[in-house]
Amino acid sequence: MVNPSILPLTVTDATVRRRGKVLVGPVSLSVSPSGLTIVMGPNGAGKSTLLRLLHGMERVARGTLAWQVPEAQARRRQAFVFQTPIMMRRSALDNVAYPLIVHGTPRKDARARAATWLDRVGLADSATKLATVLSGGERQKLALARALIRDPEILFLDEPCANLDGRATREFEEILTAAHAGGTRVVMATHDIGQARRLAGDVWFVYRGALHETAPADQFFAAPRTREAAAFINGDIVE
Amino acid sequence: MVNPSILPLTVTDATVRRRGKVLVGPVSLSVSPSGLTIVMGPNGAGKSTLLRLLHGMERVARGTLAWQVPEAQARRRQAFVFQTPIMMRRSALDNVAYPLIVHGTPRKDARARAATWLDRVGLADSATKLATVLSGGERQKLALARALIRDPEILFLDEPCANLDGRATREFEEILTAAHAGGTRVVMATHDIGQARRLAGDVWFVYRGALHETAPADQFFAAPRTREAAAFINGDIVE
Amino acid sequence: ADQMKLAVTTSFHNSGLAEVLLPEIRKDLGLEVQLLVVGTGQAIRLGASGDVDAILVHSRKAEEDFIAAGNGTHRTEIMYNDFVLIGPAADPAGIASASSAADALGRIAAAQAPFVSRGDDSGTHKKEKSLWDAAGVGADARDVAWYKEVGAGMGAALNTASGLNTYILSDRASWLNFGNKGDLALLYAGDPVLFNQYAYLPVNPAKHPHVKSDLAARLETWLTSDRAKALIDGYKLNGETLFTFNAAP
Amino acid sequence: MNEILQGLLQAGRLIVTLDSDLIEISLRSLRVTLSAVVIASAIGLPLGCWLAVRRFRWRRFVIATLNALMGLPPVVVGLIVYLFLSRSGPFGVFGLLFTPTAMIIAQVIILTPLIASIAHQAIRELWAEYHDLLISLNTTRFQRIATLLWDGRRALLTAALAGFGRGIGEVGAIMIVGGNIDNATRVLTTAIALETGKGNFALALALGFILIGLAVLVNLGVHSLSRTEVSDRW
Amino acid sequence: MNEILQGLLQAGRLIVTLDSDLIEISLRSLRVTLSAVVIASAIGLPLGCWLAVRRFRWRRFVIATLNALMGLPPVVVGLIVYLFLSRSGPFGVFGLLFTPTAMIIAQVIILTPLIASIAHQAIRELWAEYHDLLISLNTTRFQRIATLLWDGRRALLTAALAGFGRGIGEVGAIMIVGGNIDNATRVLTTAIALETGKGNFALALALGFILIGLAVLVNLGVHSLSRTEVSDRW
Ligand SMILES: Nc1ncnc2c1ncn2[C@@H]1O[C@H](COP(=O)(O)OP(=O)(O)OP(=O)(O)O)[C@@H](O)[C@H]1O
Ligand SMILES: Nc1ncnc2c1ncn2[C@@H]1O[C@H](COP(=O)(O)OP(=O)(O)OP(=O)(O)O)[C@@H](O)[C@H]1O
Ligand SMILES: [Mg+2]
Ligand SMILES: [Mg+2]
Repeated sequence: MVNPSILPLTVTDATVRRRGKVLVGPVSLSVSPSGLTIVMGPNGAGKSTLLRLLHGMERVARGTLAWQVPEAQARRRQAFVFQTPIMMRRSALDNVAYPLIVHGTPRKDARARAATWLDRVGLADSATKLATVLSGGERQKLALARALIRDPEILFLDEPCANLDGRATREFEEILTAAHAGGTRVVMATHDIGQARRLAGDVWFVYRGALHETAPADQFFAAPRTREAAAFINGDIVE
Repeated sequence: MVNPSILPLTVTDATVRRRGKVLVGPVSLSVSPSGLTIVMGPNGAGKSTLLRLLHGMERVARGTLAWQVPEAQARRRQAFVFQTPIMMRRSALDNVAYPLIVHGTPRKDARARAATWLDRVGLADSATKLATVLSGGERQKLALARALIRDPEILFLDEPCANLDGRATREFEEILTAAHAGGTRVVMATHDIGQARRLAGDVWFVYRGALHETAPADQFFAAPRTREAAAFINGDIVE
Repeated sequence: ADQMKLAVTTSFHNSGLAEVLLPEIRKDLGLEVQLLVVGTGQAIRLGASGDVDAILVHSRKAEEDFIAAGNGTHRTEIMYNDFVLIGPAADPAGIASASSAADALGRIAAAQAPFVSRGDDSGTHKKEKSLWDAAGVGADARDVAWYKEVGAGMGAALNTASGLNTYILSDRASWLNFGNKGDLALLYAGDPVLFNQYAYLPVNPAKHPHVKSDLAARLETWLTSDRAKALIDGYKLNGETLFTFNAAP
Repeated sequence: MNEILQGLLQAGRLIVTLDSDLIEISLRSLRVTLSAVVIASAIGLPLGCWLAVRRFRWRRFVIATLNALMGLPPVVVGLIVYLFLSRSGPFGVFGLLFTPTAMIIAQVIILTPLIASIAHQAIRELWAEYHDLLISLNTTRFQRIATLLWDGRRALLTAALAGFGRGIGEVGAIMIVGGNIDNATRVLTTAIALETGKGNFALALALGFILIGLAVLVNLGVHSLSRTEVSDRW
Repeated sequence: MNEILQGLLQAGRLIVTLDSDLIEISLRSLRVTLSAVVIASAIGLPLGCWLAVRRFRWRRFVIATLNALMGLPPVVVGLIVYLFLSRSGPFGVFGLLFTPTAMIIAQVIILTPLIASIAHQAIRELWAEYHDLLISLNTTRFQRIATLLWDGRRALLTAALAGFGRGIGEVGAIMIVGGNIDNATRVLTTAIALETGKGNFALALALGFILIGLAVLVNLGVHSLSRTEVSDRW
């Protein structure tokens, strides 16, 4: 890339608060320029909030986020797949083309590339459907295509396979691995421990709004350092 | 139960159409009074549509649904957990109490029972939160509590564990098994083959809008009759 | 206090005389007169429907029809004021030196100077039309661009005339009380044909038994009394007398 | 132009001196409009919800008519109400003509379609969101409407406020049925029309500014009252 | 009462005989109102979106004011426009007073807050839905507004139609700035006011019915034109 990398991202003591309650933080961490991080943790632990925080979508009550480039520039090279995919009231094709169009790609080119991406995620047949009528799995596929189409430098994914069938999950993992191999930094939340094992380079274990344990994947799954992480991996009660 | 059972439900040639395209059907099947059916199939195959059809939420273009009691009565004894949980703009507690309140339970009793249910699904701490701020997994837990609180005779679930963590999934399965043991008929769509193996009494395999294969669970997983089902179980390309 | 409703035309209300008379009536008779300020046609309709107890208007023909239709018991002339011709201070048509009202209008027509007409069939409008006819400018001759029928009350028509800087026929009271004079000035007045007779018509209790005919009668007695005469003749605006009391005692 | 300044000054003067006439007609304006808004909301809000919830053959036509009725010319409403309330009309015996009650009736007719139409549009999205759940829970149509009214109350407030805005500035209808009688049915707007007719623009503007100020105050008041439960939404 | 019937009959008669005066003033009504709606929508719709998208300190206050401005008494608007356009006013040189243009200007002032306010409320929900996505995609504020305008076009149509309704029935302002001049600035509503003042209630009602009919037609027309893309939503 000609542009200087936006990574590493350095987070210092960042805290997200709502109505006086701390949802996440204080969190301090560094997101290295390459790698595939899996974020795990119980429901309501704050995984989504943490990802949104990194993506700059949560107002930080305290602490700072520092990219290698100014915030405005950094924003342009990120993408996010939300836990509940947001469907614009347009055709599936237009949904995927939208990020390109708003960033200046001519409409025709954008549509052509969107069509390619729809094909890759297996939605070629649904291109002209209104996105709002898509099935749960189809929505997640669309959201993935929409996030990847701009070839982001860092990609956040929030449980992107929750509604995918077996084959689609496999294909998703292939696409993700390819993107990662192509230099995209990936940070992904998932509850699927099998998938985490398959993909993770390192793991962040979120617990009660804090980054409870971070470790390389093999180490985390083989020998978690904290009691809570161990319980979580076993599907046990994390108290 | 003093009331006559609403089951079995007999479906004859039911078809759901949208804009001239057949989404599901024609489907003919019978839902026996007891059992735990798992609905499987690729993304966009029509699982959600089929469940909604059975629940009476889709206009049938052709064909009939026949319960053992008049439609109006049958509607009262069903519950549905949607693939994307619908959160009313009220507290979590009020969301769960709502079905009781609209069916005549005094507000106080309803709230008390709702609190019990929130506790059972592990949301006791979130009772006073506005439901719309809940995390993905918390929403699914809420939806489950809301569906079970009226003790339905038949319960439809559309990928209810997609966003649940390992422990929550296990607890969910316990609750479901208990309900089933208590006489609730369960029809559930899931993509988690492990879960399907654990829970299924029988399996409906949906493929391209049709009921492609139905079989007792052990038989289905051990030796699927159709090529497509076999491929699906292996996470292969179902073409 | 007793209350009765009296429908009056905008030109009467704009004169400000009502604000002098009503408190006195209240004092003398213990009667609260509620004014409904409406167009002449509407005032007559209100009377015909029995929605008011009496009307005070200035349109003789319509008044006589009102009595003939049995809507009112009788018609009592109370007072008159006069109409005046208003126009741009520069007076492009030169009406200030006209010999009569008809002559003045004739000059306006000849100069094709813009003229605003009430155009609402009110007493003032009817008077204006009769003046035009007298000046030999018939209805067809008035269907031209410089003759603008605005279809509005006296005040609104004056506003329009002020905005367009045109000639207009107004009653003197409305003109004197009017706050938005702009470039306009009073250019011609005094021709006896410009006199404007106001009459009081109580609504017929035989047709509308609920009307307060006793109160209407008391008010009529008061309006024709010397007390009213003194107040009406004595009412001055900018030092000018507006109304002349002419009720038969 | 100058008049606009004078109007502002005069408005200030009227307010600081607590002009008693001004207070009287302002209070009457508020009373008439608020009563009308309450009644029109009681009809219009459920009606709007009902139109969102119910599907029937003529729905599109009813909605278009409702939208069109938002444009009911006030003068026509005034006339029709007048004809009904007139002594020679069917309800003449009640003697309501030229009373604040008559003005409220006319306003209700004007405001109800407006409130219903805005409510309908506000509730449509909420219904789209709740549709599946409420159908699945086998609620009655009445319960659906009640639920939407309750959960959509903040958006519906806007509908009621729009009605208030429309009502407080209305003059055509209440002039005809109220008669603009001093000390009885004169309100801010009819007073403004009266002063305009006299060419007293400064006073008319002063009253106009006071009216707008009143409307802003009511809006702010309602917003801040409903604020507590808002923080998560707006 | 009788007048209502007569009014209906007369309306029918005017329509079947294609009364030329009626056609003229109806067309003028439509022309003035549609022009005003188009201009007011061009300002109000983006403004409403902008208010939904943008968060700033005085937002609540601005919204309350906008709501209050929906209640701008037409007479006051008329007065102010009159003062600006009158020959002694700042824009007097253009000679716009008592022309349809002046009427359009006054209507735009009345309709813009209304349209903006309804648009704001319509777009709020859509923005809540799109918020995360559009923020995440790093769109500019302008793009967000454009996207909301486009994807919310159906709801915004309602806002424009509400504006049309309000405009076509409006009389106070256009009477003052238009002057209700025969053959030049007379429109349906001012004609109605005129006939009412004359006591010609039946004719006034006839014109009123025609006006409502016109408004219904425009609403139905717009709805059916926008129908094609609707089937999945309404
Ligand atoms: N506005 C808010 N007010 C109060 N609590 C909130 C608010 N928003 C979120 N929360 C709470 O913050 C917690 C963290 O939410 P988050 O969505 O980050 O969880 P998560 O780890 O992604 O869970 P899941 O696995 O279920 O998606 C949840 O308990 C949620 O209820
Ligand atoms: N209104 C509609 N118009 C056209 N196609 C539609 C419409 N509604 C749904 N569909 C299509 O019908 C198919 C079946 O949808 P359904 O939600 O039943 O799938 P599903 O089996 O539940 O998939 P998933 O596992 O992804 O949830 C999908 O391909 C969807 O795009
Ligand atoms: Mg989450
Ligand atoms: Mg589905």
